[in-house]
Amino acid sequence: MKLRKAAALFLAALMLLSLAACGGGGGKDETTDAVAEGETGGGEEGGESTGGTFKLGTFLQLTGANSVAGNESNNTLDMCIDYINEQGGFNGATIEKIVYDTQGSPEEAVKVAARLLEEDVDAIVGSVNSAEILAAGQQINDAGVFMMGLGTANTWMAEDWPYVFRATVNNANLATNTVAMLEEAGYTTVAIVNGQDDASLSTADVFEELCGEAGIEVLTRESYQTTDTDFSAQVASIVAQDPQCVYMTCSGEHIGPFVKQLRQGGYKGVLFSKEIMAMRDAEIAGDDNAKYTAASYPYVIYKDVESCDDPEIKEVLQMYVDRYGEMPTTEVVYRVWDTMMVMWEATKIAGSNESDDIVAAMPEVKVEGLGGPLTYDDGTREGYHTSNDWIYIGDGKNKEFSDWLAEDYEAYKTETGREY
Amino acid sequence: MRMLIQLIITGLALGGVYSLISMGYSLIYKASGLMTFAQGDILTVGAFLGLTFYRFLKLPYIVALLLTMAVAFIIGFLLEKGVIRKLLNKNVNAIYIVLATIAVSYIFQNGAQAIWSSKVEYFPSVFSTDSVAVLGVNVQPESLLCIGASMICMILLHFFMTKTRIGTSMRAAAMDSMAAESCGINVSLNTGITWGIAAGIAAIGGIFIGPMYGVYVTLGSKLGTKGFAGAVMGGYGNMYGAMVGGLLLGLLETLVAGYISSELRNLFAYIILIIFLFVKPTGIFNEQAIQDV
Amino acid sequence: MKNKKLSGNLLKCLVAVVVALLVPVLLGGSSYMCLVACFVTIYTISASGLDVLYGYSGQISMGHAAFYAIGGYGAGLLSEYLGIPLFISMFIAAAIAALIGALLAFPASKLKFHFLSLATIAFGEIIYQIVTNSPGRITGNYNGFFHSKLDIFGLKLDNNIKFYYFGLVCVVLFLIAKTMIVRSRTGRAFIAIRENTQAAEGMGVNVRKYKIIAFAVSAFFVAFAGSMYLGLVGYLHPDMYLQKQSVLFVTMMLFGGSASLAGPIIGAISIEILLEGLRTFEEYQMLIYGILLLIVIVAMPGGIVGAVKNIKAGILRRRAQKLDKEV
Amino acid sequence: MLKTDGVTIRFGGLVAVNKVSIHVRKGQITGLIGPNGAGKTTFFNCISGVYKPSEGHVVFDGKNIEGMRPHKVNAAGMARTYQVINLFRKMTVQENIMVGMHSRLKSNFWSDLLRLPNQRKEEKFVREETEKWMEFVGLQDMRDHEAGSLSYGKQRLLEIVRGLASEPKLILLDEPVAGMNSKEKEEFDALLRRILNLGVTILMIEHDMKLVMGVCDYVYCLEHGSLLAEGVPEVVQNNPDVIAAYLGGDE
Repeated sequence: MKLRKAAALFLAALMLLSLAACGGGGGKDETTDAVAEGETGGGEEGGESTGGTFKLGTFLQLTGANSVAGNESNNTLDMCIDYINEQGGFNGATIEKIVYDTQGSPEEAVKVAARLLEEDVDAIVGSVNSAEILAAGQQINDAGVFMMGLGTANTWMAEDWPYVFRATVNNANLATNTVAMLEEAGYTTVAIVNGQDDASLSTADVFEELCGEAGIEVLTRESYQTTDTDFSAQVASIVAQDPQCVYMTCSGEHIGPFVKQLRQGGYKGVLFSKEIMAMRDAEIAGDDNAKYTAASYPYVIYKDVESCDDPEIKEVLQMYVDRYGEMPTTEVVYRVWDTMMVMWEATKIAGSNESDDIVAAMPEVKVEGLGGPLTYDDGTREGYHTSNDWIYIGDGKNKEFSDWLAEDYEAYKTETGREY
Repeated sequence: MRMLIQLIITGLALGGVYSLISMGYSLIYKASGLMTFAQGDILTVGAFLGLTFYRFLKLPYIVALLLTMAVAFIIGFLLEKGVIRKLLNKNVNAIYIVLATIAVSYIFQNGAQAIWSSKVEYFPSVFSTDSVAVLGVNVQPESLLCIGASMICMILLHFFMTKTRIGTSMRAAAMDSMAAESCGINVSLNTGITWGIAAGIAAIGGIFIGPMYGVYVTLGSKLGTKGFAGAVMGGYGNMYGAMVGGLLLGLLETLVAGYISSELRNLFAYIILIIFLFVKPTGIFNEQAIQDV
Repeated sequence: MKNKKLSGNLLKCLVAVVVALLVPVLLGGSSYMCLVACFVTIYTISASGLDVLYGYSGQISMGHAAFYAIGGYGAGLLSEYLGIPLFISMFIAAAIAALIGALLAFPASKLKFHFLSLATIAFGEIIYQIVTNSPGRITGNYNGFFHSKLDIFGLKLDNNIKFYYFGLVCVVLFLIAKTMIVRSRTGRAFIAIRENTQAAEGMGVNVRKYKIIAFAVSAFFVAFAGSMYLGLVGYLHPDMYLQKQSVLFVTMMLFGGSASLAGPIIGAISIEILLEGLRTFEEYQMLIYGILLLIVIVAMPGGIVGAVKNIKAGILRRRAQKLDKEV
Repeated sequence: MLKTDGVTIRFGGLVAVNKVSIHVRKGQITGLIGPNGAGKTTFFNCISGVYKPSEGHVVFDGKNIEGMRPHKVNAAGMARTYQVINLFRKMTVQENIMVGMHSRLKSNFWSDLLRLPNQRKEEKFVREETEKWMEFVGLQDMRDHEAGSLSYGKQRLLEIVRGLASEPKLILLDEPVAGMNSKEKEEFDALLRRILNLGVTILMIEHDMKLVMGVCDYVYCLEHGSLLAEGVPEVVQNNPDVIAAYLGGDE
């Protein structure tokens, strides 16, 4: 307990603090680690070429829970940056990515955002984890830096942050569209299953509310913990009540196991999901278990590039497979692509890379996204306002829900022996 | 009634996984008086190893199982030799050993992500059918495998600890390592073997639950902490205790989730742990704590 | 001889405080580095509180993130629902946490090392569960909990530099309190319990009472640090209170060197800088952190202060040997 | 001063101490002898509250104290040392003695925290007292050495003076001279006398017959947990049972 030594060490440590932090914090000009194959900085065209670099900061959960979404977003960001840089980047400035890992902790997100702002990033692409956006959004908005979030929860868009936009779907809209699907199919009873994470929770709340208004009876609402791996309790109570359909707002590593256990528990009815059935989840659940999972979502995930029938998405998937040698397993790839296209369009319209100009240009942005038109003229700072209804019919194929209702619904009922 | 059977069977399956981890904790505590936080993440590594051998290298299931156990044993052994033994030789305070195992669990978890991937990998089931009917309720075959495996491990471990020469010398080493050393027991080799076996068991857990939940980086860390609850309930250090404690925890947890509310399942598990610690730290099998650290 | 050493120490402390005051200037006023400095003040208080529990009274806790949560959410809820200004509800929440710490310590004080750490882990998980599905969703569960920035009777701490000075004042106050507690009859009782519980009881120390006091003090420190986080960031979320957070506090205390005033300070500073520095490794940050942590534990179990003591002892011993040879 | 009647303690089936009744008179040195494993230290532990006797009473200074927690027994005025030295090894000599004074001090947590006047006054008193006690056993120049680094004999002395620091009425010494060199042993009976002059009664377990017979006023002999013989030293020394017990005579 020697105070004398303590003070001396404290002194030395503080010196260490300032030196290291200064060194570490100074403008980092480290080039993006994923160097495109050879062709960078192609012909300059479009917009007066301001030259220099456009620093794009991003904070993602690269480790910890559900880190697959973070890593696939990171990969896609590199892909988009090289794609845009080949065509002159943002108004001639080559884009350069700075990424930090938040490990899924909102406390880390606060530090990472501060560090990005310190390194004078020109724009920020926010985390897939909505809680991290909620934690970091305030200081980014106050710093007047243009930001596009990748999370789909409706919580953080409700905040009064004029600099923060989104080119992904809003879960609240999904819930409305899904209720419409239930009405279209004539269902009158439903069971809800939701996780505890904010995206899953908030979507389930909106859905339950809308069911009340639409006169659809919610037989039971089950929930599970993000750390759970066993859903037998939830399955048992759903099978016991036998609702006409089930609405689940699971995400990440929970979809596969839940669907598998629900089907094995004996529930054969149609499953409505917040997220589209990813191929990986279908594999874990078992393909015939994953069948008849419907979702209202702008885009769907494909088993492989060949089975993709949407030309635009096919092009993006092909680019991803060429670059990383494997199919993406989650739909964050589309979210990131749409986000970058919107940002690119905004810089073109604004003719400058300054956040304020980009924000001013956003209302005029009209981009044909991978899942439909992206428009920002209604002041909600949301891109997607429409969605498509799909149902997964097995071995990697999705079908338009209304077509499926018209054509295969009867066959489904006889096959499963269900009256709904 | 069907719901009760369903819950009981899946509860026991979950309990089987918990008891595999609890057995690892009890074995390490029984044979070396130490506590490790790396079991959960060793389970994850075991699952990834099983995946690599079985799915990527297309080896037959049994070979994959044995190989995984062997590699996990080596990992556990080296962990003890390289880290724990060094710290013990410096007769450092017990907390540093605990902290070292936590650092190791970070390395395993993030190492697994670096080596394999952060994706949720699909672990093909070894059984042809997707579900098997038991007492009129269909259940995943893997869950029965889990219960069976933990049963077998318990029996093998019990005989190993009580009947074999190595086992008894291990228990002696835990009671009083100086005394054991003086009777010619190579204490450090024994503890190495113990940690190896514990790692092997956890890896088995990983392989069996892989097909049920998919293999991903944080698979084991969730189960690791629960494993403690099972070990303490049964009697920390007792092989039977770990088994019974694990199964009981899995069962009670699932019943609570089924009949009361699924949000309370984890809260309930940890309340049980804290109650047992305060009221009956020696657990169901009345296992006396070994070292007064 | 005694007071010369004491004044020497005070002088060194004053120098340290003065330098600490200059930190924002030294950092060129950059808000990121000041934010890191603010976090250092928060972690210093947590690590120092934990040091009172482990370094002095020898009780281990791997679940103190629970008190970090009670401090944060407690202060937030008191100010949100009861309208108490945040600055005051910070102390109330810390007092509540101290009370809860004492209640937990009452049955826990008879547990031996491993079982005590398991009890604290269980307590940590229980608080996490309560926070994630709180009655009536008052804590906002997984949507998180928003609160306005801390302002002390009108003085709004809206930027990191202002908050840093507030944090520094708290650090100085808490470290003075820690020194007062530790260098007194209570502190001697703590150390006696750590050194030899049976002998301590034989010397008239009511072991259970002092173990409870140590727990309550550490809970107060860590909870206050939790409420400071709310004042700094204004947003809480359950995923900040996982066991990983408790391990961070323990690591900072041990890394710096337990049972010393400087240990937790150095631990907090060096670990926080290390983590920030490792960020450039993106997804390998935590892997490298795990490896570095392991190396340090195996190589330098006594923490930095412990290592410095060994080096100093080494120098003294060599000098003594030299003297013997010359005589 | 201290009376025990019929004190018995069983661990499982084993009877470690069997109906032992002794009487320690104020101002005297009472010796407790017996071969190893006779239950002497266990008996000490029953008196000082470490164990709660299965049967029988311990009456100290007129009060019934069996089963009282050790820290309350100490506060009631009974200090003790241990067969295996139980010092606070990483604390300095002075700090060890300070802890010895614990039960006599009044300052609580709040007065410590706020450094209230009575606390500061008491800390000054503590410093003076420890100086006095260090001089009592000649350890004052080792003030800042860690207790663990002292020689074996000095550690014994420190443990005794740590006990005395709580101003006890009675001090239990458990084999105090074990491990001392011959010079320290010779000075020990002078030390015992000086302790008596302080008004502290002594109950001592000891094997060194020369010391016991030389200094004790009354002696009890234990064997296999029960009282074998008692009386003035000369009587006990020549008692055939005692000699047999020590020389391991046939049962």
